[in-house]
Amino acid sequence: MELTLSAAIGIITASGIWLLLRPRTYQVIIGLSLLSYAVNLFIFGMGRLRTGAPPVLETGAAVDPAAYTDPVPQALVLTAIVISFATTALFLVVLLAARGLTGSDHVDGREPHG
Amino acid sequence: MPEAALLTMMIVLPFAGSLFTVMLPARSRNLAGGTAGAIALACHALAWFLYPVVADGRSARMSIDWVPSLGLEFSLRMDGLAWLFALLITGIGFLVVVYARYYMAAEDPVPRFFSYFLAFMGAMLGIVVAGNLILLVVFWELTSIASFLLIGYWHHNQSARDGARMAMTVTAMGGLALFVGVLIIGHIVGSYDLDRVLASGGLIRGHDLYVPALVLVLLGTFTKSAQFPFHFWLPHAMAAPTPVSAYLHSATMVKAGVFLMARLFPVMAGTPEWFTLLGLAGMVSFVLGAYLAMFQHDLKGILAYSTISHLGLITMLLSLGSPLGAVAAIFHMVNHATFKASLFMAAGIIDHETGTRDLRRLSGLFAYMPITGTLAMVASAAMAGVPLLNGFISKEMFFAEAVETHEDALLDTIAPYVAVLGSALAVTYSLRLIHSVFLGAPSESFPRQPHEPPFFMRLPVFLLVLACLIVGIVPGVTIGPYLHIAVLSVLGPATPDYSLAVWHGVTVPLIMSVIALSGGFLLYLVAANRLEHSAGPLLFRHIDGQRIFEQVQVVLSWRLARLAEAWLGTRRLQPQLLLLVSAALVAAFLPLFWHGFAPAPLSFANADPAFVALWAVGGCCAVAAAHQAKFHRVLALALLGGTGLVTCTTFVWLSAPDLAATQLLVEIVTAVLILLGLRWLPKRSELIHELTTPMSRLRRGRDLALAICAGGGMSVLAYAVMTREAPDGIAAFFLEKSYSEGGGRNVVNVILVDFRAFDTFGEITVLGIVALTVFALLRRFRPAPDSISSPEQQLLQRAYDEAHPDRSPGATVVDYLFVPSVIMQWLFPVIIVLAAYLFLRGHDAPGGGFAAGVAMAAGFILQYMAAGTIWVEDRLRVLPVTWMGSGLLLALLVGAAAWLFDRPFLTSHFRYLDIPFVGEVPLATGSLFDLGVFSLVVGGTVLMLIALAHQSVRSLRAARAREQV
Amino acid sequence: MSNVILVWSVSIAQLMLVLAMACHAWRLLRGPRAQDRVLCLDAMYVAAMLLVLTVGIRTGSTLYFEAALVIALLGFVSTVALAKFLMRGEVIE
Amino acid sequence: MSRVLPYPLLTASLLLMWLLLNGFSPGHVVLGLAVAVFASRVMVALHPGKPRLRRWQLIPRLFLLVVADVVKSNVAVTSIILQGKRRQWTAGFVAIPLKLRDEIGLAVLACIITSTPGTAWIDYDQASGVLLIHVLDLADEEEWRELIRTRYEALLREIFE
Amino acid sequence: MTPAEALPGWAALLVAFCVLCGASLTLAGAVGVVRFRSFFERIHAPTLATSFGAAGILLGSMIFFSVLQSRPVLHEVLIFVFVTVTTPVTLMLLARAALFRNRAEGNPGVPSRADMLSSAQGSLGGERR
Amino acid sequence: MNWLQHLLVAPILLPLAAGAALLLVEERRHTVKAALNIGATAALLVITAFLVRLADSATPDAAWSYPLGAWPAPFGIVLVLDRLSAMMLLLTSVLAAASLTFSMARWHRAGPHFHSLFQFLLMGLNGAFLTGDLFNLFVFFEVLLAASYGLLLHGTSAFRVRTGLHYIVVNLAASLLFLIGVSLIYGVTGTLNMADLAVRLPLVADGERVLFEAGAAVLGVAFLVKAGVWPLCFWLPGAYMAAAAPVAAIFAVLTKVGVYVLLRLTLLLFGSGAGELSGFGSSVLLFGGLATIAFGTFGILASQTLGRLAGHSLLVSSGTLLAAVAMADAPVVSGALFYMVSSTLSVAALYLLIELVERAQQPGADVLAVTMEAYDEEMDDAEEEELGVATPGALALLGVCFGCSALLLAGLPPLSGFVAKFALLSAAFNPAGLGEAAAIAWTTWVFAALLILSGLAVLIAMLRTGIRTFWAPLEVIVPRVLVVEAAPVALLIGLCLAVTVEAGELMRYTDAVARSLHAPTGYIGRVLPGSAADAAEADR
Ligand code: NA
Ligand code: NA
Repeated sequence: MELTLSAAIGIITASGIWLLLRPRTYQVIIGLSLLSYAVNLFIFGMGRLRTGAPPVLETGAAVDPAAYTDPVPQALVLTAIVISFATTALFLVVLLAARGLTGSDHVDGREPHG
Repeated sequence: MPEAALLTMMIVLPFAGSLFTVMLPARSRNLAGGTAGAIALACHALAWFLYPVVADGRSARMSIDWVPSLGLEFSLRMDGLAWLFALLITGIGFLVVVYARYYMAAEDPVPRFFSYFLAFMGAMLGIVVAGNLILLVVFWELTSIASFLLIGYWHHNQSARDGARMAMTVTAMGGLALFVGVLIIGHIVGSYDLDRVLASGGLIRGHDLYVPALVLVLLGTFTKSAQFPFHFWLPHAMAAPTPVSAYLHSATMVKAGVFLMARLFPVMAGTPEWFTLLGLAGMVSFVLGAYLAMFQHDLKGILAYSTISHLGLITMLLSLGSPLGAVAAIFHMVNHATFKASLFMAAGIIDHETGTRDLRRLSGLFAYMPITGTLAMVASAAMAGVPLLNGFISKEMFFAEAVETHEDALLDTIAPYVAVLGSALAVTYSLRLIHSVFLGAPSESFPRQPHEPPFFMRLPVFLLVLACLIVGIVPGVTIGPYLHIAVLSVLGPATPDYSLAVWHGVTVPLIMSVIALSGGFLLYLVAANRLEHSAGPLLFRHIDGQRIFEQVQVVLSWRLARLAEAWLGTRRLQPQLLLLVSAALVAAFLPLFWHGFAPAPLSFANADPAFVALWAVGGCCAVAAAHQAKFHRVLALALLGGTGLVTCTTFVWLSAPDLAATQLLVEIVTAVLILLGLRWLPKRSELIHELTTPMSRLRRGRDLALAICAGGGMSVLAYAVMTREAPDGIAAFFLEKSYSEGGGRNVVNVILVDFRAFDTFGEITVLGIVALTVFALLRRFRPAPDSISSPEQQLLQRAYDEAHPDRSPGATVVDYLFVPSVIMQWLFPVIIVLAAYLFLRGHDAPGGGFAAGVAMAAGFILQYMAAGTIWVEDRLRVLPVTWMGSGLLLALLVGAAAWLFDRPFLTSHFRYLDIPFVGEVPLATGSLFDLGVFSLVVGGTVLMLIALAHQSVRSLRAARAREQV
Repeated sequence: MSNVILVWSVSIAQLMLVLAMACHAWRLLRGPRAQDRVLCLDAMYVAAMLLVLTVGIRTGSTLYFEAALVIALLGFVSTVALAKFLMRGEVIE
Repeated sequence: MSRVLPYPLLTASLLLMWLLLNGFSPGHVVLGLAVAVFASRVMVALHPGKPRLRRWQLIPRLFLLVVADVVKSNVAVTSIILQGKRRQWTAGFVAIPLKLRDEIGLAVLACIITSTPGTAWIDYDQASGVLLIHVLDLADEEEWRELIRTRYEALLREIFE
Repeated sequence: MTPAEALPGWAALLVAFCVLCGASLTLAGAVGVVRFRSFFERIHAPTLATSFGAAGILLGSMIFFSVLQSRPVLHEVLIFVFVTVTTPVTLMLLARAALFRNRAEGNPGVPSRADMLSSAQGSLGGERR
Repeated sequence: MNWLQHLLVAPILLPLAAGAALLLVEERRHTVKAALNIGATAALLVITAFLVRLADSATPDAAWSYPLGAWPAPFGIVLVLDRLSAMMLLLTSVLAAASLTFSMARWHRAGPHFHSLFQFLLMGLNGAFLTGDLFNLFVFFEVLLAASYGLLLHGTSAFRVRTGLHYIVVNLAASLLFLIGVSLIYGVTGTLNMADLAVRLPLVADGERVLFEAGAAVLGVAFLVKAGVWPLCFWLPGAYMAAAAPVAAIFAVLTKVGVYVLLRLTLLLFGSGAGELSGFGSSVLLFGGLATIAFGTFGILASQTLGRLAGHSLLVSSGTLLAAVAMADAPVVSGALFYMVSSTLSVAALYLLIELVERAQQPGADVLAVTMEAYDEEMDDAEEEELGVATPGALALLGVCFGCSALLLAGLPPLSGFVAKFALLSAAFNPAGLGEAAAIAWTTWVFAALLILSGLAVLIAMLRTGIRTFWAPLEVIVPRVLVVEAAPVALLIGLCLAVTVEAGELMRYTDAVARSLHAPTGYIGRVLPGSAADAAEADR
C-alpha cells in the first residue's frame, strides 16, 4: 500500500514537474493540477495509510483514537483542495487574459525567437 | 549662555535658516541673502563667544542621546581645531554670502541658493564640531549632498549636472568608505566617542585592523580633499556659481578631508603606512596639481588645480607625522582658505564684469579695474608664496619640514626636491594668472565692457587680502594665538616649540624659497607663450579625468551590471521554475545526505492487487497527460480527470470519504472551468512541429531528468514517513473531543468548522478573493483576434442551417440539446436536494458546506450548459457577489457571537434540541458557520464560472454589433 | 465463512472493475478520436463509482456512499461539458 | 395548491429521495418536505413545460418491458463482445420517424434506448420528428423501426400525450 | 472485517454473486470499448456497466447493508436512478457530436441528415403504401 | 477573558468584515466603498498602534496569546502577539494607510472590487504575522497571495498580466512546497503549532529528525521564494513594477512576511537551545542573503526604469535581512529589524513616488539617460547660460521626496536608512557588543562591503534618474499632483525622519524584540501554558 502510493506520488509529481517546466501556459496549468494531486496525496499520506478506518465516530461513547485514521491530514487536504481549486481557476483566467493581451500562449507572453 | 546652548545654536541656526530660505519666493533676494548673511555672522559670533572656553584649553561640549544602545550620541565638541575651523567656515561664509548677494543675477532663484548654502555651512560646521565619529560621518555626507545641490545649482547646464553628479558620486563613495573605517575604529576602541577615540592612539595603531581602518578613512579624506587619484572631480565642480567655488574650494568642502586627517593625526599618524599613503598622495597631488594648473585657460580651472596642489601640500605635511608638520599643515589650511577664497571671488568679479574667464581672451584688465586687480595680484602672490604674505610663512615651514628626516624611505629622500618643484610651478601659474589677466594690452573683445564691481562685491575680497597681508607680516601677533589653540588641541602635550615669523635668518628653507620663486619665474619666462597657446598639459593632454570617470562608471555601473544581471538572473519563467524545483530538491535532500538516511526496506506487504492496478491506471493517465498536454489539450484534460478519479478512489480506499467527495466535486467543476477557457486558447496542431535543435533536446532531457529526480524524491520522502510509526501527535485529541465537545461525529468536519475553523475561514476567503479577481480580470477581458469569431463548429452548423430552407437558424443546436436539456433541467431540483443533504449531514457524516456549495454550483453550471447564458439569466437571478459577502459575514458573525459570552472568537456551542414528533435534533453553531462556507462557495464558484461563460455572450454581442455596423 | 466469501468475491470484483478502468484508460489514450476519449472518461467514472461501492461493502461502511452518489449525479457534468465542447467548440453559449 | 406545490410529483419524488438518503423518521419527513418544496419552487423559475401524466398506470408495464429488453440486450451485447472475431455482426444506423412530441416522453424514450445495450440514441430532428439511432447488431432495419414505434413510442404516447 | 462476520452465509453468497455479476458485466463493457472498431459501436459498450453492471453491484450493496443493519437500506436505488438518467445525456450529446464531426470531415459510414430524413421518409412511405 | 485579549484577533477580523461588507455595496458607489475602506484602515491603524503598546508593556519577553475557538494550543489555532508581530502589524497598517490614501486619487476606480481586495490583503498579512500555527500560516499566506494576485492585476494591462502570470506561477509552486514542508513536519512530529514544535523537536528520534530537517528545508525554500532570495527572486522586480503604485507600495511588506517567518521559525526552532538542530540552515540564509544583495545591486545599476530599481532595492533589503537573520546575534537581529522598518517605509514611498515622477518625465527618459551616458552623447551643445531656473512647486516637492528616497535607500545620512545601516554594521562588527573584543568573521566583511556597495549603486542609479528627471529637461512638464497623492509620500518619508530622530526609542524596542526572539521560552510558555517551557519561565 505505502509503496504503491509513494510510487504514485512520485509519478504524478514527475509528470507535473515536467509540465511545469514547459513553455505553454496550458501545459503549466495541467502541470500545476497534477502537482496539487500529488501534494494532496502526500499530505494525506503523512497521516499514515489505513483502510476501513474513516474518522467518523460510530457512537458518542468513549472513543479509541487507535480505531480511526488520523483526521488532521484529511482536514489539511480539504483546505488544500479548496485553495488549489481557487488558484487553478485564477491561473486559468490569467493565462486567458495573457493570451488575449499578448496574443501568445507562451508563458513569457512572447514566442521565443529563433 | 552656557556653552552647550551656544554650540547647539551654531549647528541648528544654519539648518533652520536653510529651511526658512527655501520656502521664500524665488525673487526675494534680499531677504534670503540677509538671512544667510545674518546667520553666518551670528554663527561667527557664537564661535567667538566660545573663545574663552577653547582658549582655556578645554573644549565646549553638548550631548543628547540618540541611539544609546549603539553608542551613537548627538554630541558636539568644540576644541581649538574645531574652533579655528568654525571661525573660517563662518567668517568666509559670511563674506561669500555678501559677495553672492551681488554676484547672482536678478533672475536667479536665489533663495534656493542660499538655502543650499546655509545647509552646506551647517553640515561643515557639523563636521568640525562633531563629538562622535558617526555623527561626523553624518555631517560629512551632508556636505556631499549640499555641495551636490550647490554645484548643480545651474542644473540646466550639462556641465553643472555632470560636475555635480561626479562630485557627489566620488565624495559619497569616499564617505561610505569613511563610514566603514569609522566603524572599524569604533570596533577597535569600543566607542565612537571622539574623546575616547583620541585617547586610544596606541590601541588603534597597534591593532590588526589598523591598516584597513586607515585605508578606508583615507579613501574618505582623499576623495573629499580631491587628492590624487581622486582629484578629477574638483575642476568639474567649477561649473558651480563662483561663490560656491569660493566657499567649497577654499575654506570648506575640500578642507573637510585635511581637517579630518588633522583630527585623527594624534591617533593614526606616525606609522609607515600613514607616511607612505599620505606622502604619496600628497606629493603627487602637490606637483601634478601645480603642473596641470599651469596649462589651464579657464581662470577657475587654474584655481581648481591650484587647490588640488595646495591640499597636496597640506597632506604631505600631515604625512610626515611630525608635530611641526602638523602645525604647518594647520597653518597652511588657514592661509590657503584666505587667499584662495579671495582669488575665486576675484575670478568671479572678472567673469561677472567681462563675461569670460578664458585667459586667452582676457588681457590688460588692470586698466579697467585697478582695485580688483591689485587685490587679485596680492592674493596670487600669497598663493605663490611670496614673502610678507601668509602663504610664504606656511611654505617656509613646509620646506623646513621637508628637509627633516622622518622615515628611512625614498619618499622622504625626494621630499625636498618635490617641495621645491611644486612651489616653483605654483609661482609659474600664479604669474601666468596675473600676467595674462591684468597685464598686457587691454583687450577690445570682451563680451561686456568691464569696470569695477559694486563695492560690496569687492569688500569681501579686500578683507581677505588684508588678512593675507597682516598675517604675512605679523603672524605671531595676529594668527599666532589662535593657531596655537588649534595646534594644542591636536597635539596636546606633544606640541612642539615653533615660531611664526617672516624672518628666521638665512636658512635652508629660505634658500629653497628663493630657488622656487626664481625657478618659477624663469619657467614662466620661458614657457609663457607656449602655455598661452597650449592645447592642454603636456603628457596629460589626452587624459580627461571626467571622461575616464564616466567611462569607468558606465562600464561598471551599466555595461557590467547589465551583463551581470543578465547572467545571474532571468526574466523568463521556465528557468525560474527550474531553479525553484532544483532548490527544493537540493533543500530536501541535503539533510538526508548529510546525516545518512536509509528508508525502510521496500515492502509489498498488504499491497492489494486492485489498488496497485488502480495506480497503474492513474500513473499512466498522469504520464500521458504530461505527454499530450501540448497538442491534445482536451485529451490532456481527460487524462487529468482520469488521474483525479483514481486519486478520489484512493481516498475512498484509504478511509477518507470526505476527501473523495470533495475532490470529485472540485474536479468536475475544474474540468468545466478549463473547458470554458479552452475556447480562448490558440489552435495548436501536432502537424506544426517546432524546430527541434540539439539544444532544445538537451533542455528537454534536463527537464525530464529533473522531473524524475523530483518525483523520486517525493516518493522517497513519502515512503519514509508512511512506513514509520505515527508520532503521538495532536490527532487523538480531535478524535476524543469531536463528539463530546464538538458535537459532531465526522471528525474531519468538526476540525474544519470547529477545532480549526479559522483555517476554513481563511480558505473560503481565498476562494472569495480569487473569484473577485477572476471577475475583475474577465470584465476587461480582451480575446486575441484569432479567437474572437465563433468556433469553427458553430460556423459550420450555422452555415448548414442557413443553407437549408427547412431549417431555422440555430436549429442544429436546438435539436442537439433538445432532449438532454430536459433531463438536465429536471435534475436541478435534485441537485439542490443533494446539496442540502451534503450540507446537513456534514457534521456527522461525509459532506459539509464546501462540498454542498460546489455541488450547488455544479447544478447551476449544468443549467447554463443546457440552455445557454441568456436563457438562464432571464430566469434565475444569481447574485454571486452578494452570496459571497453574506457568507463571509455570516461566518464572521457566528464566530463573533462567542464574544457575547466572553469566549474567544469562533468558540462553538452545540446542543441536542428535543422537538416533539421530530425527535432529537443536533444544533451546533458549527453548522451555522458551515452555512456561511456554503454561501461563499456557491457564490465564488458560480461567479467564476459565470464570468467565464459570459465571455462568449460578450463576443457574440460584439460580433453582432460589428455585423450591424 | 461469509467473511471469506465476501472478501474474495469483493476483491475479485474490485480487480475486475479496476481492469475495466484500465480498458477505458487504454482507449482513452488510444482514441482515435476525441469522442472515443470522452466516452471512456465517462465510463471510467461509472467504473470508479462501482469501485467505491465495493469498497463500502468490503469495509462494511456506508460512509463511502456519498462519494458514489456524487459521481452518479454529477459525474456526467464534465462529460457533458466535453461533449458540448466537441460539438460546439464552446461549453456555454 | 399549484402555487405552493407547483410540481407535486416532483416534490413527492424529492421527498422520497430525501427519505431514501436519510432514512425514515418524522424529523426527516418534515425536513425533507421543506427541502423538496424549496427545490420545487426553484424549479418554477426555470419554467419547464409542466409534464402531464395521462395514464400513469401504464408505467409499470413500460418498466417491465424495459427491464426485459435490457436483460436480453445485455446478454446479446456481452456475447458479441466475448465471442470477439468468431461472431460477425453488422452495426448501422436506423432512422425512425416519431409521432411522439412530448419532451418528457422523448426524454424517457432516450433513457430507455440508451440504457438498452445495443441501441444508442444519436440524433433527433425536431422539425420532422425523425429519430436516428445506432444499432450494434443490425439484422433488419425495419424490424427495429417497428420495435421502437410499437413497443415504446405507442406506450409513451399513451402515457404522456 | 468484523462486520461481514455477522452476515449469514446465504446473504454473503447472494451479495458475492450480485457483485461479481455486476463487475463482470462492467468488465465486459470495458472490453467492448477496447474491441469495437468504431465509435458508434463503442458507444454501446458502457451501457453494460450503467445498466446491469451497476444494478448488480448496487443490489449487492443493498442486500449487504440491509441484512447487516437489519433494516431496508435502499438508497442505492437513487444511484441507479441517477446513472440511468444521466448516462443518456452524455451519450446523446457525445453521439451527436461524433455524428457532426464525421459529417463535417465527410467520413463514409455515417448518414447525412438528408439520408436520415429520406430513409425515415421511405419507411413512412412504406407504411402508407 | 480579558477584553484586551479579544483585540488580538481584531487585525484579522476587521479587514475581513470590511472586505465582506464592501462586497455588499454596489460597485458603482465608489464614495461609500472608499469611506468604508478608509474607516476600516484607520481603525486598524489605531488598533495596531495600541497592540504595539500592549506588546511593549508586557514583561520583558512575554507574549499574548489568543486561543481561537477556546481550543487549547497545540490543538486549536492560536494567535500570538509579541513585540515582533505587533511591530509588523503596525508597519503593515501604516503602509496600508499611505497607499490607500494614494489610491483615492484614481486607482481605486481602476477596476472592480479594489477595496475588498485591499482589505483582504491586510487580513492575510495580519493573519500571517499573528498566527502561531504552521498550517494556519499557510492559509494566511494564501489569503495574502490571492489578494496580491488580484491587486497586482488591478487595472489590467498587458505588462501587468504577463508579469502577473510569472508571479502567480512561481508563488503557486512555492505554495505547493509550503504544503509539502508542513505536512512532512506534521508527519514526523504530529503537531502544527510552532511552539509545540519547538517543545517536541528535542524528543524526535534521530532517524526522524532527518526527515524533519528535509521538511523544514523545503518549507524554507517556500519562504525564501516569498522573501525573494537569489536565485528565486527573478519574478519580483517585474511583478512589483507592473503593479499599480499603491499596490506596489503595500507589496513592499510582502517580502517581509517571508523574512518575518524565517526569523520567527529560525530562532524558535533552531536557536542556540536547539541542540543538534541549532543553526540549521543559517549558512544558506547567509550566503543566499549575500548573493541577493549582490544581485540586487547589479539589478539596481542595470535598471532602466525606476520601477525596476525599486524592485531590486527590495531585493537588496531582503538579502540584507536574510543575511542578518543568519548571523543570528541579538544585536544584529535588532539592527535588522530597524533596517526592515526603515527600508520598508522608504521603498513604499518610492513606489508611490515613481508614479508621480513618471508624470513629469518625457516618455523613455530613463532609457535615454543611461544610453546617453553610455554612448557619451551630448544632448545640447547650446551655449550654457549661467542662470538658474525656478522650479515649480509640485516638481520641487517631488524632487525633495525623490531626494529623500534616494538617501533612504542608499543609506546615506541624515535619514533613517543610514541609522539602519549603522545599526546593522555596528552590530555585525561587534557581535558581543561595542567594546567587547571579538573577531570579525570574513562573511561580515563581505556583508559590510555588499551593503555599502549596494547603497552606492542606489545612489548612482538614482542620481542618474533624478538628474535626468528633475534637472535636465529644458521644458519642464509640471505634473499634476493631488494632495492625496503627495500626502502619503510625505507621510512615509516623514515617518522615516521620525524614525531617524527617535531612533533610540525604536532601537530599544527592536532590542527587546531581538532579546525575546533569542530566548523563546517566554513565547513558548505563553502559547503552551503548563508546558515545560512555561515551568522554566515561571522559575525565572
Ligand atoms: Na625629508
Ligand atoms: Na591673457
